[in-house]
Amino acid sequence: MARLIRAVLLLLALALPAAAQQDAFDAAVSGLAGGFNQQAEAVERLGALGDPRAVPLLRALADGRLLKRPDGGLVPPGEAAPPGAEPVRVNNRVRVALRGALGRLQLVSPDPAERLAAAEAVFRSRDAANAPLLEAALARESLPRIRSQMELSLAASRLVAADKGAKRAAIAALGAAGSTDARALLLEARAANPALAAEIQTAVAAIDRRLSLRRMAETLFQGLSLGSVLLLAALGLAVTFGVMGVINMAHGEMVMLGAYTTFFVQEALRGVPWLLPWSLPLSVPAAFLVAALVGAAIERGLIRHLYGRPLETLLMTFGVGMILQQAVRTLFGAQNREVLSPPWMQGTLTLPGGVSVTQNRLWIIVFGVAVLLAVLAAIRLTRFGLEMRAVVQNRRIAATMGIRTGRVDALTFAFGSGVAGMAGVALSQIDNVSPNLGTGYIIDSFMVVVFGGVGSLAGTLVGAMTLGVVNKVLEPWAGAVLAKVAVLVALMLFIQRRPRGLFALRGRAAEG
Amino acid sequence: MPTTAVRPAVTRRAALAAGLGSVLAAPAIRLSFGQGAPIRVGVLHSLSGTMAISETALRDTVLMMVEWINARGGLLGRRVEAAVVDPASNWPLFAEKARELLQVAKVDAVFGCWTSVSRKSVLPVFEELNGLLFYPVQYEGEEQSRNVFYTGAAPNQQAIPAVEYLMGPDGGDAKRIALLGTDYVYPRTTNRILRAFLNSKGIADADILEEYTPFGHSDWQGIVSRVKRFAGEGKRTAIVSTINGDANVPFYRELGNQGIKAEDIPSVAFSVGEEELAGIDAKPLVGHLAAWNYFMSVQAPANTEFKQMWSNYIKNPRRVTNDPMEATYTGFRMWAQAVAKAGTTAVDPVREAMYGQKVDAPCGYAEEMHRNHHLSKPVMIGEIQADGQFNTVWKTPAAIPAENWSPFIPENANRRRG
Amino acid sequence: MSATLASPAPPRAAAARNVLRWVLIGAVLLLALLPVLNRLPLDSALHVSDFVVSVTGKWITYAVLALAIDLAWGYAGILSLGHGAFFALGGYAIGMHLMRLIGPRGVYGHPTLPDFMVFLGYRELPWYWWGFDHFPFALLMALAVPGVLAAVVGFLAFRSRITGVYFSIITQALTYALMLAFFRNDMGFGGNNGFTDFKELLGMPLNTPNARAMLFYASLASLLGAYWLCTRVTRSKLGRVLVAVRDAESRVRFLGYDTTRIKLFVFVLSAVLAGLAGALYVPQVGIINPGEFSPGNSIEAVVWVAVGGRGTLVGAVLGAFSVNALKTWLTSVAPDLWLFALGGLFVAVTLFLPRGLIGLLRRREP
Amino acid sequence: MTAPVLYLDGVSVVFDGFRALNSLSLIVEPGELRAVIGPNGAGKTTMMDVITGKTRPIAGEVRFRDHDLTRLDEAAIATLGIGRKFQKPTVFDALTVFENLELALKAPRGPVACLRWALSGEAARRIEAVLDETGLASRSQDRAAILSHGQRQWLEIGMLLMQDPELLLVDEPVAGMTDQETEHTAALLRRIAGGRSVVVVEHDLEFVRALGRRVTVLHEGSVLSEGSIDHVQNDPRVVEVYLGR
Repeated sequence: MARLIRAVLLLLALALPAAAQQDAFDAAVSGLAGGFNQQAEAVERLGALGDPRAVPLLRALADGRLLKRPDGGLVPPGEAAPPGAEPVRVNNRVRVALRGALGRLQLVSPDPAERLAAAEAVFRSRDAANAPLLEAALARESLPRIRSQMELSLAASRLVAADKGAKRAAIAALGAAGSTDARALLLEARAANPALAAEIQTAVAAIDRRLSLRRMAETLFQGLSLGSVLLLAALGLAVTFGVMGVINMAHGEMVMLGAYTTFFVQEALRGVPWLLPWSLPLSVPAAFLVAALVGAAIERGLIRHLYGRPLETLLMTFGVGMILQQAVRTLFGAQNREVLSPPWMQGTLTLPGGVSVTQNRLWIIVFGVAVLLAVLAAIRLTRFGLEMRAVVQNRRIAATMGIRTGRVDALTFAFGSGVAGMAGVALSQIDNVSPNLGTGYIIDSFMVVVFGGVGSLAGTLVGAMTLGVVNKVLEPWAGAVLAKVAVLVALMLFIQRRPRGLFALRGRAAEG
Repeated sequence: MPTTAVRPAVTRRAALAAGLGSVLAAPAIRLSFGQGAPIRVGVLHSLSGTMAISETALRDTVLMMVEWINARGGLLGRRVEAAVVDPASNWPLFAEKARELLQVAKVDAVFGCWTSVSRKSVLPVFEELNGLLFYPVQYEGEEQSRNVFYTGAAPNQQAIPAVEYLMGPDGGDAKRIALLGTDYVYPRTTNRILRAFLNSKGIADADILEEYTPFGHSDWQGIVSRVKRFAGEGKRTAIVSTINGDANVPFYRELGNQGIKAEDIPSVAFSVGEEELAGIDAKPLVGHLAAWNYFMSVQAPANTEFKQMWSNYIKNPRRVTNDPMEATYTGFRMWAQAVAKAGTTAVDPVREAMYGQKVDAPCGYAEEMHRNHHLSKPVMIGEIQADGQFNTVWKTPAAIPAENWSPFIPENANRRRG
Repeated sequence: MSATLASPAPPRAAAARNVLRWVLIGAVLLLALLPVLNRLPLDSALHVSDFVVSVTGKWITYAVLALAIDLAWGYAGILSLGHGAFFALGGYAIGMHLMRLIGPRGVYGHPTLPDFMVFLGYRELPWYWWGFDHFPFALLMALAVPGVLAAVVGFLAFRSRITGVYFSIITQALTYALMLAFFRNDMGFGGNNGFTDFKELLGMPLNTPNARAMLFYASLASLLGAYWLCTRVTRSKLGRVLVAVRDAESRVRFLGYDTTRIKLFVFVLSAVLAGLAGALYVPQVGIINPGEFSPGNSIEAVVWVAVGGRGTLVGAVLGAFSVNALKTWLTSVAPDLWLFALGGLFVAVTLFLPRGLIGLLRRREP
Repeated sequence: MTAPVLYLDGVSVVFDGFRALNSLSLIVEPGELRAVIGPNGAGKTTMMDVITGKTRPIAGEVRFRDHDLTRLDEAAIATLGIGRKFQKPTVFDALTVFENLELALKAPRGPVACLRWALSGEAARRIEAVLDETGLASRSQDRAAILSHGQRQWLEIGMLLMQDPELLLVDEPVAGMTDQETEHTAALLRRIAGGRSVVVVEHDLEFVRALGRRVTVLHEGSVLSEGSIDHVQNDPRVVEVYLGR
C-alpha cells in the first residue's frame, strides 16, 4: 500500500487539484487494480471526475501497459517495472468503460486526432451526462470535421436525455448523419420513448435510403475485390495456359510458394524494424523470382518433354503439385504462417458518400491492376514479349529467324509462374498461408481464363471481374455456396455457347 | 495383379514395424523392459490434405506421450510403440486405415480423428472389431459408442456457457446473436442447440442470424458486412462462431479490417485455439473471445509440466499447445492408468477400468471419465491477447459432466436407448 | 485381343498376349480365392485378414472406374476430369438406399427419416428420396443418374465441339460444382458427413465377413462384366471408329459419321460404368460424402489409367490396382513421404512410360 | 439437259474481313470430271470446305441435287454422297489398311449399328475389290502409319470409293508425288470418274492436262475463266494472273 501512496503522490506532483477531489481520485485509482466490476466502476468514476491526471493511467490500462505488483499495488506509468509485476488484465466491459471515460477526458485534449477519437468514443458511450461536456468542447472546437462528429455525439447523448425538445433536434441531426451507428441509436431510442416513434421512423427511413445506395456501392466493391483476387490467381495461368497452351495443375502451388516467400521475407526483416512495414512490397520481386525459378526448373526439367501433349502435361503437373505441397509441408510444417499486414493496409477507408472499403482489399485491387499492366507491358513492349508472341504464332519460322524457342518457352513459363508467385503475396493478406493455399484457387483460375478467352489478357480481366461481381451480387440471396455453384454452372453453359470464351483469339490459341 | 493386392498385407507387418522403427527413432532412454511383446497404439490423424493443419500437432502429441511413458518404464513393464498412418483427410481412407490398424498392425488402442465425419467413418469399424478409439476434439455430441472415449467437450461444456457469458454484463449484455458457422454437422447441431437455448432465454428468432459458409471460405466481406447491418438494429449484438479452423484466419482479418471491435460486437469462437491464432496478427482481435476447456495460458502445475514436455519434444519455441492436444494428453494418461489398473490391454477390461479414471489435467482441474464415455471438464472463456494467447476471463468453479445427448434437441426424448 | 486396339498384331505381340491372357486368368482366380482364404483359421499360413478382403474389394471397384475412364479417354480420346462425379453419384444412390434401410434403427428411432434429417428438422422425406427404399430402384438410379448427367453434359459439349483440354476443364468444374452443392446440408444429402452407419443390404447385415465376401464377389463379377463389355465395344467396328475419332475426328465426320452421337454413346456408357463402380464401392467402405466429388479424386483416377497404360483395358485395371496398392502400403509405411512417392510416380510415368506399365510388356504401338 | 449434281451460286465466304470466296458460281454435271486450278489463295480449298459443310458461306446458294448443303453438317453431307479427299492425306494411322476401308464402307453409321456391325462376305468382297483397284492388296493388314506417301493417297481415294459417293472432291491429289505415282493417280481418278462426278483441285497443270477434261480457273474467290485446258491457257486474263507468272 505504501508504494501505492507514493505512486499517487507522484501523480500529485503533476498537478495539484483541490484536496476534496483528491481522496475520490485516489479511491478510484486504487479500484483499477481490483476485479473487473470494480475496475469498470473505477474507470467510470475517473471519467466522471474529469481529472486530466487519469488519462495516462487509463490509456496504460487500455493498452495493457499498466502494471500491478504482486502485492496488488499499481506501478505508475513510466516507472520502471519492479520484479514480479504483471500487466493489469481487463475485459470487454472494462474496455467499454475505458473508451467512454477516455473520450470524456480527451474532448479537450490539444491533439485534434485525440479529440476526434474522443468525440467518436463519446458517441458510442450513449450517456446523457456527456451533453454538457460536449457543449463545452464544441464551444472551443474549431476544426469542422471534429465539430460535426461532436455535434453527432451531442445528438446521441441528448437522445437519451430528458428534454423532449432536445430529443427532437437530436433525432433530426442523427437522421441527417445517416450512418449505421446513428440508425442503431435511433432504433434504441424508439424502444425507449414511443412518443417520438413517428419522428424516429422518418429519420430511420431517411438513413435507410442512403444506406441502400451505399450497400450497392459496397457490393460492387466487394465484387471487384473478389474479381481482382481471381484476376491475380488467373493471370499466371493466362500466360502459361493461354499463351503456351500448357495446363499447369501445379499453378496453385506457385501461388503458395509466393505466399511463403512473403512470410520468409518478413521473417528476414524482423531484425530491421524500420523496413518491416515495407516487407510486403519487398516480397513482390522476391516472390516473383522464387516462383519463376521453380517454374523454369519445372519447364526445363519436365514440361519441355511433353509439348504437344497437353493432357499428359496436365497429369504430370498434378503430380508435381502434390510433391511441391508435401515438400512445403515437411519443410515448413503444416501449420499456418503468420504474415502481418502493414499498418497502411489495415482498417477501413471511408469514401465520400460514406461508402467504407477495407484498405487491404483496396490495395489488392490496385495490385491486381498493376500486375495486369506489368504483364501487358512485358508482352507488348519487351524483346522477350516479342519473341514470345513470335514463337506462339509460328514456332518453326521463329526458330529459323534465330529465336531460341526452347529458351523462350522456359522464360515464358517462368514468367507465368512468377506472376502466380506475385499473386501469392496478395493472397497472404487475405487467406491462410498454408501448404493448401493454392488448391482453393486452381479451378477458379482455369474457369476465369477459359471464360475470358484463352490467350487474351483483356478477356482474363473482364472474365475475373464479371465472375467476382456476379458472385457477390448473388451471394446475399443464394448464400456463398449456391452463388458459387450457380456461377460455375452458368460458366459451363456459357462455354457451350462460346467455346472460345469472351474474347476469342483468332488462329490457334491453346488448342486441346 | 492379385499379388500386388495381397502382398501389402503380408509384408505390411514387417513394413509397419520398419515404419515404427523410424517413428520411434526419438532418443528414448534405453530401459530394460519386462517380457512380452510391445504394446501398440495407433495414431489415426491426417498428415496431408486439408486437415493436416490441425491434426499433425495431435500426431506429435501422441508420439510425445509414447516417448514419455517408455521413459517411465513403459506400460505393464512392456514397451509402447506407436503405429502412425496417414488417412490424408480422406474419410473413406480413415475407415480403411482404422481396420488396418486394428487387424494388421494389431494395435491395442487408437488415438485419432478430428472431424466428425472421420469419426463417423471409422465408428462401424471400431464397433465391428471391438477396438478402442480416443477422440480428442470438441464435437456436437448426439453420439455415444462403447468403443469410443470422447476426451473433448460436448456442447454443454463449451457452447452454452459461452453464450450465457455473452448475455451477461461482463460479456456485454448481448440481445442479438449472429451464429456464423462452416456448413457441417458440428456447427449445425451446436447452433440448433444454441437457438433452442436462446429461445428459452427469451431471445426471439428475429434476433438470431444464422449463416453457413463452405469449408476454407476465404471471402468474408459480404457476411461480415451483413453482420454489421444485423448489429445496426439497436440491440447489443454478439457473434457466436463455429467457423472451422482454416476459414478463421480470413474471417478474423475481415473482422479486424472492417473495424469491428470487441467493445462493439464481441465474438466468441468454439474452434479457434492458439494454433489458429498463430497464423494471424492477433492485435486487431484483442478482446474477442473463445470458449474452451483449456488454454495454454492456464496457470497450473499440470499445465507447466505439459508445456515443458511439449517444448522439450517439439524443440520449436513457436509451437503452442491447445485444447485438443490437452485432450489427447489427458486421454492417453487415462488409457495408461486404465491399462495399469486392468493389468491388460484387452479392450473390455480396459473399458471397464476407464470408468471413473481421474487425471489432473493441464487445464488445472481433475477430469473424470464417466460411464457416458465423456469427461467432466471445466469451461473457460478466454480473451484473445495481442500475443495470440488467451486470457481467461471466466471459468466454471468445477469440472462439469458432459451432456452428450443435449436436452435442447427434442428428438433425444424418443431416442433409442443403448 | 480387345485389350489392345483392334486389328491383328505381329506374332511377337500375339505371343506376349497369350502369356498375358494366362496371367489374367490366374489373377482373377487368385482374387476369387481371397474371401475363401479369409475363412481359414487365423493361425493358418494362408489366412488373409478381413482388411485384405475389404481393401481388395475396394480396389476392384476402382478398377471398374478405371475401365470406364479408359474407354472414354484411351479409346475415344475424351479426357473427363469429372468421372469421380459419376462414381460418387452412383455411390450416393446406393447410399440413399442403405440409409432408408436403417429405418427405425437410427439414433432417433424415426421410422423413415435418416438421423441427419431428424436433427436438421425435416418433417417428411424430400421427394427425391422417394422410392430409394427399393433396391432395384436405387440400383437403377445409381446407373441412370450418372448416365443422364453425362448425356446432358456430353451433348452440350460435343455438339459445340468442345474437345481436349477444354472438355477436361469443364468436367472438372462440373465435379467441383457438385462437390460444393453436396457439401450444403440444405441439399438433403447429409452435407459434409454424407451417409454412414449403414446396417444392412439385401437383408444381410453389413460389417460381417459374409457381407464382405458377397460384396467382394459382386464387385469381381462387375469387373469381369465391365471388362467383357469394354472388350465388346473396343473390338467392334465402333471401337475402331472411336480410335479414328481420337486420332482425326474431323476426318471421321467427312466419312459421314456423326461423331457427336458416337462420342456421346461412349461417354454415357463410361459414366454408367463409373456409377456402377460407385454403387459397389459405398457399401464396402461404409461411407459416402461430398469428398468423393473433389476434383483431385477424378484426376487421380485418370492417373491410374495413365500409369497402367491408356488405350489398353488390362492396363487400366492394372493401374488401378497397382497405384492403390502402393498408396495403401505407403500411407502406412511412410506416412510423411508417400505423397512424394506417388507424385513422383505420376511424373515418371507420364515422362518415361507414355504407354504405362503395360507398355513395358507390349511393344506394339497403340 | 439433266439437273446438275453440284450447283453453287453467288457463294461468298469472309474470314475476318478477308473475302475468301467472292460470289463464286459453279455447276458440275452428273458424271463430269472437273479440274479446278488457281494460284494460292484463289479460294480452291475454301470452296471445298463450303461444299462439305466445314465452312458456312455468308451469302449464296450451295445445292447438291435438291439438297441445300448450307443447312447440313459434315456428316450429313458425307452421307448424302459427297466424298472428300484432303490435300494432306489423312488416313487413320492406328488402323490397318483394311480397317480404314471398312470404316469408309457405306453402311449404317450410328454407334449401336457400329457396335452390332459384322463384316458380311459381300462387304469383304467390296473391300477386296477396292484393295486391288488401289493396288494396296498386299498391304491389307499393315497399319496405315507405315504406308508410303503415295500409298496413303491411294488408300484415301480407296476410302472414297468405299463411301461410293455421287460427287467426289479431290484436293491436290498429286502434290509431292513421283511421276509414276502421278500417272497412276491420274489413271485412278479417270477410272473413278466413270460413274460419278469428280472435282479435282490441282496446281500441277501437267496433271490437269493428263486428266484432259473441263477446267475452271479461280482467282480471288471467283471464277476467272472456264473451258478446255487450251482455252483457259490462252485466256489473257488467266495468263496475266496465273500462268503469266
